Amino acid sequence: MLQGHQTWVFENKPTIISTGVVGGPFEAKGSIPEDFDILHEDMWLKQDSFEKAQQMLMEESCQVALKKSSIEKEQVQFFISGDLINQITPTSFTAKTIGIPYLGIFSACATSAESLALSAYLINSGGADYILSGTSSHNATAEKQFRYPTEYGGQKPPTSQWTVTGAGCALVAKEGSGPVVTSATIGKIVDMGITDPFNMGGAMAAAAVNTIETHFKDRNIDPSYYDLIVTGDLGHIGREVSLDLLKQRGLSIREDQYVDCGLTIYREGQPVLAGASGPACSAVVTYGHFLNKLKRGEIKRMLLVATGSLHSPLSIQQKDPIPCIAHAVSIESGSDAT
Amino acid sequence: MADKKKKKLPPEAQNYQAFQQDREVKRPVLLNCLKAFLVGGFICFIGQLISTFYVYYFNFTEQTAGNPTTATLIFITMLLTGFGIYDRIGQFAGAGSAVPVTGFGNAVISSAIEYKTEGFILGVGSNMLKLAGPVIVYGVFSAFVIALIKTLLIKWGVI
Amino acid sequence: MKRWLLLIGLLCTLSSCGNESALEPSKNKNEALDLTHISTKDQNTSQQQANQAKAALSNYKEITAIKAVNTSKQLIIAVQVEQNQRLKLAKIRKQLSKEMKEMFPDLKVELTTDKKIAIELEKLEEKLKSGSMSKKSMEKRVKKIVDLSKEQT
Amino acid sequence: MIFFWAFVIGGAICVIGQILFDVFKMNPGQTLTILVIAGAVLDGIGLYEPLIDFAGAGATVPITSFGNSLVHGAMQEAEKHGLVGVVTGMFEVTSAGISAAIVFGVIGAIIFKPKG
Repeated sequence: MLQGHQTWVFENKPTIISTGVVGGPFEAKGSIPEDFDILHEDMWLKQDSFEKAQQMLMEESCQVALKKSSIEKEQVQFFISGDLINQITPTSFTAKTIGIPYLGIFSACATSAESLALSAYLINSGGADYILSGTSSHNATAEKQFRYPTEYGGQKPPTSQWTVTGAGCALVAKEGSGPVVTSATIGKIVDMGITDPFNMGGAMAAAAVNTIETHFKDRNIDPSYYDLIVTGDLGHIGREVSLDLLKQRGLSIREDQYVDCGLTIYREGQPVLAGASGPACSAVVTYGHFLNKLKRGEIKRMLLVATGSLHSPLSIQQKDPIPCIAHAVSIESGSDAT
Repeated sequence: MADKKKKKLPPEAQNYQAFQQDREVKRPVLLNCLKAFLVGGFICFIGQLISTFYVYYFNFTEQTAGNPTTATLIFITMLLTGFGIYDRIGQFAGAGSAVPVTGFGNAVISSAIEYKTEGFILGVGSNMLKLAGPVIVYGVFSAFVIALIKTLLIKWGVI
Repeated sequence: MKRWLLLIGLLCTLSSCGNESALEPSKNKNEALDLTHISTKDQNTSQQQANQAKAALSNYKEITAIKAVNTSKQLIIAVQVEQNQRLKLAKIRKQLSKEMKEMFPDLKVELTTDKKIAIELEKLEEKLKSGSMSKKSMEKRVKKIVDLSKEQT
Repeated sequence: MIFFWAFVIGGAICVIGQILFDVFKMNPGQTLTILVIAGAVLDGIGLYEPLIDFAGAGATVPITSFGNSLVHGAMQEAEKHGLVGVVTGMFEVTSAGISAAIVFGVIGAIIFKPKG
């Protein structure tokens, strides 16, 4: 169980038996459309508001995950999820719709890893048989809350990132076939005094480095243990900063071993500036793209390091620096995890 | 100002910020200025066209044509904002489309459209001037101060 | 503080305004000017003063066009000024207006630099030239134009 | 000619805005506020009107002219009514921009929905 100071090692093999990945129109034009279960053509999903559209995304991803596993929702003990919007209402309304006992969490873009770590911990310790964990985000709701109205003609600097419209959900079970969650490292808030909300990658890189370092120290392994180290949504700048910083600290990570969800989801040429972000970013790319790779045997072990900047519009206006966090979860293919 | 704030930070954070800044993508200032110049200039050129049109074909003088010109430009802005074009122009042009009165119109109209889902009174009504508010507030306040000083100076015979 | 100074400097350079006094009359007449001297058959609508004003104003080479019409009580003149002199437009207007008022003490003189008034006066001049205008309708038109020129917003 | 200068002066004012964005790292709200105040100050010292005479829409279309016309309205009214006029005259000249933006804002909200 607890190993080192902030890492859990799961000996009872909590397994991701199915996932549900939903995306919007912009993601459909990206580089991994085949890894989505549902892709929508309309930002509104025929709803009255963007917030309801986001709720719809989350609901669909839960339903897809349940359907693929042929587990009834009554068999699922908990739903652990969260999102970016004020008081995580899209997630709470989803919990109302699916009617599963619910734990709402908030870690901004690190929500995916946080919910997966908590789910794995509960399953591992016998607290539940099945847990749905996931997260969602919607470009327009995030823009509206954190930046400007979507139709406002403000110019974004090249350091800013594009919030993913989508939802990703994983059904974690005590037993079954699928990728296994082997360990999780819970991160600390790292605050390097960066106040620019249009440069989250640069701010979050420090948190990612901190958590990755701790993970290897706690588990007493080195980076070559993993085929892939997948960061959440650092974007171009954050990836470069964190990679250089990790090398400086003596961790040898190869360029091709260190990938970023925010740079995986979209194609070159889409106007996303430094890359993608949003809770759904790491969720859809991991539960879709990378778990598919894991199932196909292209990779055997991956470490998901989801990063989040936990600021609010208010804290930015009050000139507070951005508090950043990163949680790491290691996922390994089933056969290999014995 | 930023330097002062930086000095209070622990050295670790200062080092990190320097480290991060080396890798940050710099804003292409010159290119942005050129784009702003071209698009901003073009909008003003259109404004001059509209204004000339009003002078020639309607009963407006050069001075009084200003108001209908502004209104026409804002009307065009409404269409561009509503069809989702103005935000793209904005990403390209930066200040070129933000500084002309069309940018003011876009700030008001985009907020109005955005908060439609919260209802017309509390959504549209309350949030419409969210972005444009500071311009009105400080425009009026500074104009008040300046006009007050000027009036007093004239009164005292200084100017 | 530094950035504020820089900002003010920037804005000041933008509007570099010369303080030299407005216009000096040149010795040569401005040949490029298209001056329509209007002679009307009807004595009631005589444009003698307007013509006089045009002749006087044509001494300024910065003026690119002059339109003027007078009634027995009023004289309205619209001048167009060279583009690169337009920064001093207000001063020019003031100076010329003063000059014209001194030249025609018996008339109410209105001098403007507005394009719209120039257009309106040109139309009126054309009509007067063709002689199809009565004194009364001319006075009405002039009054209208004067009102338009005085409108502020 | 006035068309050329409208383009150049209007463009130049936008470049000042862009410099405030990129060099001084200001957000649109701060930038536009500074430009409006600059317009008011320039009119206060009598520099903005010549610019309008010179560049036409190049000076009236940028947001700086908002500050200019606020001061102008206030001064006009102050000449007639003294100090009270400073407050009452403020919106005399400017109302077009604000009222057009509000009217078209409401119409826009009725007709359109955000594209996202």
